[in-house]
Amino acid sequence: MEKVLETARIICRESLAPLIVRLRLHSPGISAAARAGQFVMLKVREGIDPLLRRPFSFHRIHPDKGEIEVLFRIAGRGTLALSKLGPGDPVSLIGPLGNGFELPLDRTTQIAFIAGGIGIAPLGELIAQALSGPGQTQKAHLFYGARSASELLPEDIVSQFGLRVHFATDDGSFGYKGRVTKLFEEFTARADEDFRPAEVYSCGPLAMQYHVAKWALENDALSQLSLESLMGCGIGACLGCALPAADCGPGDDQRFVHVCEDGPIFSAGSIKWNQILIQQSPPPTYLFS
Amino acid sequence: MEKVLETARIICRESLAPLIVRLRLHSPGISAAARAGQFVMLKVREGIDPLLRRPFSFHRIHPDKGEIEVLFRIAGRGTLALSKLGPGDPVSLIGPLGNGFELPLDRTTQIAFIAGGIGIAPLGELIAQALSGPGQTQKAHLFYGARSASELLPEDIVSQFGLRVHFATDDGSFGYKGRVTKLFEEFTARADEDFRPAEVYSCGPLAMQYHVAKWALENDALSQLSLESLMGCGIGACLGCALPAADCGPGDDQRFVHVCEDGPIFSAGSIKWNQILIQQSPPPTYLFS
Amino acid sequence: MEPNPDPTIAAPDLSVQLGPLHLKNPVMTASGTFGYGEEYASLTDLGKLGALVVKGISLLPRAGNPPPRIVETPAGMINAIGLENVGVEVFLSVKLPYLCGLDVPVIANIFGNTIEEYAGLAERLDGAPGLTAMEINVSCPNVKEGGMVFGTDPAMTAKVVEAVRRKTSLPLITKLTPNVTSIAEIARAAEGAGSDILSCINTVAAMAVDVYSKRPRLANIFGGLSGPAIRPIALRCVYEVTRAVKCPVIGIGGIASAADALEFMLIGARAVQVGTANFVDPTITAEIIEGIRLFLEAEKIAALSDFIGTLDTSCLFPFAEDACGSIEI
Amino acid sequence: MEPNPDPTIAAPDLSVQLGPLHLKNPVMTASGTFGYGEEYASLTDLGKLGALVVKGISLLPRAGNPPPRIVETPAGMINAIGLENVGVEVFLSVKLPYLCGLDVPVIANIFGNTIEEYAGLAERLDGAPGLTAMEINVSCPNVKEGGMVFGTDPAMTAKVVEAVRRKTSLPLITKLTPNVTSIAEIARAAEGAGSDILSCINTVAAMAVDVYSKRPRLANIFGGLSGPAIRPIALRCVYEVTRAVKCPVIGIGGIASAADALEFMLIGARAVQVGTANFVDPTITAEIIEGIRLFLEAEKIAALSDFIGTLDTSCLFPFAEDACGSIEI
Ligand SMILES: Cc1cc2nc3c(=O)[nH]c(=O)nc-3n(C[C@H](O)[C@H](O)[C@H](O)COP(=O)(O)OP(=O)(O)OC[C@H]3O[C@@H](n4cnc5c(N)ncnc54)[C@H](O)[C@@H]3O)c2cc1C
Ligand SMILES: Cc1cc2nc3c(=O)[nH]c(=O)nc-3n(C[C@H](O)[C@H](O)[C@H](O)COP(=O)(O)OP(=O)(O)OC[C@H]3O[C@@H](n4cnc5c(N)ncnc54)[C@H](O)[C@@H]3O)c2cc1C
Ligand SMILES: Cc1cc2nc3c(=O)[nH]c(=O)nc-3n(C[C@H](O)[C@H](O)[C@H](O)COP(=O)(O)O)c2cc1C
Ligand SMILES: Cc1cc2nc3c(=O)[nH]c(=O)nc-3n(C[C@H](O)[C@H](O)[C@H](O)COP(=O)(O)O)c2cc1C
Ligand code: FES
Ligand code: FES
Repeated sequence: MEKVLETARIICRESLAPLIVRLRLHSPGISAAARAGQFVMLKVREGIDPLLRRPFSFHRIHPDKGEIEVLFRIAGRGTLALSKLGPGDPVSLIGPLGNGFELPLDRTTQIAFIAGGIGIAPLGELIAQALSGPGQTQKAHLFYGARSASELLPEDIVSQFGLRVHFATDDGSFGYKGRVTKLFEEFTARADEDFRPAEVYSCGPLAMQYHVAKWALENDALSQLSLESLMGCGIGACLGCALPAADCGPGDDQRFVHVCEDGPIFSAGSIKWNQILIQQSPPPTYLFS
Repeated sequence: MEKVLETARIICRESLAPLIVRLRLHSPGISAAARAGQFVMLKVREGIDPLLRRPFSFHRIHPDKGEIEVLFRIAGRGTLALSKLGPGDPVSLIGPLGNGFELPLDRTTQIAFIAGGIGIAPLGELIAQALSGPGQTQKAHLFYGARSASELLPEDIVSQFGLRVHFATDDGSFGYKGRVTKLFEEFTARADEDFRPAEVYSCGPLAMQYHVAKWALENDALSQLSLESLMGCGIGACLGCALPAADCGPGDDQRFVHVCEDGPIFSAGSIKWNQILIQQSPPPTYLFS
Repeated sequence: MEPNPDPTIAAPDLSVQLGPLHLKNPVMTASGTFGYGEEYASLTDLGKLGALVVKGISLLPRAGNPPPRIVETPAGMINAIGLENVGVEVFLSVKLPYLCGLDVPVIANIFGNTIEEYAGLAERLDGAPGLTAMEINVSCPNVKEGGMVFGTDPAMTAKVVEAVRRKTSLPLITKLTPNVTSIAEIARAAEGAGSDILSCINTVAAMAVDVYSKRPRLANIFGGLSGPAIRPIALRCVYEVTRAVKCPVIGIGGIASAADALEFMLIGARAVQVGTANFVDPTITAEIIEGIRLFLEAEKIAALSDFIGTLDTSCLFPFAEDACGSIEI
Repeated sequence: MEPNPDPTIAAPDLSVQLGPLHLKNPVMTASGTFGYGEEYASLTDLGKLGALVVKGISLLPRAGNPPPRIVETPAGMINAIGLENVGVEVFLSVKLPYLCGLDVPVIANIFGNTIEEYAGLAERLDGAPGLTAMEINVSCPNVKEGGMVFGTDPAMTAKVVEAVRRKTSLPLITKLTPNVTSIAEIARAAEGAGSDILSCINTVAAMAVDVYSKRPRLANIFGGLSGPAIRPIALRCVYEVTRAVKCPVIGIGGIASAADALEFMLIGARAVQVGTANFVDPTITAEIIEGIRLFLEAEKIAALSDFIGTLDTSCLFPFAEDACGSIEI
């Protein structure tokens, strides 16, 4: 599949939560080829501030209209600048990049979607595809957590996803109080709910993904985790986006996978979790509130 | 006089020629203290691109309304970014800076204004002041040249200045063909025009100012030249904006004046013209056309 | 003094001790970027500064380089001012008395073209009322020894520091240049020669040209790069220096925000100097001081000194069952 | 061939000769920033490049450093990839054959931790079909001699170059590090040891930390700064090197536009390499080639070689009646 360099135009910009913005972009070349779980490298503005492109997942793909949607959290100078753009403004994109999610062939499988914070972004398109078409998955639940209620998408928007949603916040300001993976673990262990997902799809901070991976490996579930890394190029040239692979390279050496090329979607078993170094610490919330 | 750091708001933006923009700014603190010939250091946008502030002369000062006007030529990345701002946008200013022009006490003196290219900017306020009030100067002419017609302000705008204007262009596309200082020299030498200015006010590239200075010194005229230099700070701290002074320092050493503090207005005799190094070459016109 | 009943609401202590030098907060202005203070007096409150380092001073006045002297570059600027300054006598008779009237420690930045000039300056400045410390700029050519820059050679650096040390008992800071293969080696030489404190970095050797006129953008051809562009280089230098010496270190280079200043202190700098950023925002030093205060409050750190040098490199943050324990969201 | 009747309308000649190396235009990709070419093949026409320098190659495959490996900085980025690469055998069997199919000269960038490794690599690569030249990356630690970086010492640099020179008759480029007191000295050593061409600069030693987690932003702590931020440093290095040696020099560092590339050539670089800018705009090399063509046309310069090294520093542009004549508006 060919990568495209395209100048997209912003069609619409909505602020969905204090720090969360949704952009609808006209990008015919990219939307025609895009798949759920893939991403674009986006230049938030011309010039050197910031210098590098930023990776964003497809939140929704509308190939019929030549449009894509991006959902992002204001996390630093790049996303702050991006949040100030509006309809008509051009942004340069490279995409579609990465491998993307694979939906289960057997559409009756029980599946769980787990999102931490802005990890909800790529799950938008994935859930839409999973729930559409013939033989629609009957048993799909979304587990969606964040640090606090203000960092969640509004409930009415999430309810439009069309599946059962379980909310969690670290501070208990909305839904379950605690980690979303804890909520997930407790829920799947409940006798009164017949939910034993054979496949989990998740996106969120690496610390969350670690818990998802652990659950998947312990429960023999298939897993597709959308992982993050700092990216220089997004297309496999800089080798900046490495994560430690579970298997070794030649000799007994550590081997690395590259999130932009080999991912961003990985199975739980393909990563050497106890060798992962924190890619970055999330900036403290007080910086942006 | 105190310098003020102020966030001004753009009230109005007009494109007067292909590369010339006029901004009207609400900046009450600065407009209250500003004088013709002084300037502001303006940050075209937040962040590091470009890093430094840019100097701009007061084109008009409206202390009654708390407003100033800036007239600028798109010459590089800073002025290009500035040209994209519009009403409501904030810009940070430091000002008023520099010494400013002094109008002749005897308001019947014959005076010449000479502008090269965007050097017309500070002359706007100066001419308005010179022509207003009692005992208004009867014999004031403006000599206004540029590389080509497209780099001149439109004639109807210049005619509003209210004095006799002589145009020159290097390529002859409008008015006299040749340097504006040549036109000026020829005009003042004409027997049929009784114009022997006792004072010249000028602003333009250093190469033009050299010819003005030479004429003033040879003809024993008073002169007030608004000179340019690359500026780091605009307030006398970085010592970046040096020009060679005519007189020497202690010993027999070269001494330097500083455009931001000792100027930008200098008399012809205060600069050691044959020691001036070109501050920068004007970017070729094909870059911006 | 009553101990504060609730330590979490006490204002954090921003004072720092650099060997013999005590400062009420760690934020100074860098030499050559703040004139002699006066220039900025109407724009910012000089009394709030941790210290004010003045423009470099020589024995005799210096005219400096011909213009053009500065040029902007991506996220930085190059200067070739050529150390223009009023000379030590005018400094003592005019500039210093003005600064004495303000409540701010004044640090003189000194340079010479020979060891004797450095020593002469130190002697003349020693004991000047209102002078708190001296900073030696060793990024100057040694005219007696072929024009090689003092600060690029450990032995020459040591000689300058020794000569100055002999002439003054004021706290002595040596300002290091980054334009060397090993800044640690120069740092050790300066410390060994009696410098109480080291500051780094001075500007990075650079140049710029104009393809249209085919000329250098600086009459001097070469100049020194400063501003945010060099911050990652400065951080690396400060890291190397803090690991090479025992004396306190002042971080300089591209600092333009409280977070930037804190990065230098995290890796071990006891204080910082702010240079180019003053040109962009004359109130930046006050903002940085306030920002450090807010950071310490938000992170519940009682004193800045508890934060300095706390960089954690030992534990390379593995997840889960490892030494560092698991990391929770 | 008929001489063109009107030379002003002939397309300018962009070809350059670098010692034994002839290139159709002066724009190459810098090692480590363009993968093995394939990655960019769908985004830009590789056949337009003057040459393609591939990711640094070692004798054995290397996994590279643990992540985080990169961090953005003002107008730049720091990388600590740790020279991850597929090793020379996979390069020869998989990567090079792909590139041979395209119409672009391929330059291998080689590195080792011992002189023997460098020599072994050169031997293995010598005569490989489709390989046009070799570039030696001397910015690697010499494991046998205490980990000091080869390229920071003239003698060690010379040894590496000699060892490689003995094993190959391909055009040899030595890529210099800027992290030294005198890059001119290293340049002379490399030329003396038989390098046909020099390229500079490699990245500038740098670091970044995070004040919130109190951790380095790179697992390796240190990394190399690249991008527009370092361009003024790179220009200064290239200037020094072109004045120190007779052999041709390739300019590298922060080039992101045709004007940037022309600046390096104005001061004497015979060609350039584009690194970090590829990440921002994959089509940038094609744009730079086109921009150079437009510049030469607009300035009425018939051949790029007429422009190279034409920096005018002799005449310090005084006005008026002086040697340089008066300057008209
Ligand atoms: C494949 C992929 C898909 C992504 N999809 C989305 C998405 O759909 N919506 C969304 O909001 N975010 C997404 N991200 C994260 C997003 O790229 C970062 O939030 C963004 O780059 C931050 O840029 P900034 O300039 O605002 O922050 P900076 O000022 O650069 O940094 C702020 C914080 O964000 C971290 N950060 C910076 N760059 C990255 C990066 N490339 N990856 C992860 N963290 C980073 C920094 O370390 C720091 O903690 C995705 C990341 C990847 C790798
Ligand atoms: C006291 C003073 C008053 C000025 N008033 C005006 C005015 O009213 N209107 C106006 O259009 N321009 C004025 N200028 C010139 C204006 O400051 C520059 O055109 C502007 O800074 C260019 O910025 P840039 O980012 O667009 O160009 P850059 O990309 O920085 O450079 C483009 C070109 O402009 C030159 N340049 C850059 N900075 C300066 C500078 N500080 N002074 C002179 N040339 C510079 C460069 O060398 C280059 O040739 C004034 C300059 C001074 C010193
Ligand atoms: C215009 C200018 C003048 C300077 N003059 C001096 C000086 O006289 N003495 C000195 O030691 N350093 C001088 N410096 C270096 C600064 O003090 C500082 O070390 C350097 O600029 C890096 O800090 P910054 O990036 O915050 O500007 C000067 C820097 C600039 C930009
Ligand atoms: C991600 C990355 C990887 C690099 N890998 C190599 C390498 O393998 N070998 C080498 O000689 N230089 C390597 N470099 C250095 C570049 O080739 C170049 O010298 C440097 O980045 C400066 O150029 P730039 O500012 O245009 O990027 C690398 C640079 C980057 C950014
Ligand atoms: S981001 Fe460059 S290789 Fe993945
Ligand atoms: S611009 Fe800084 S002293 Fe004049």
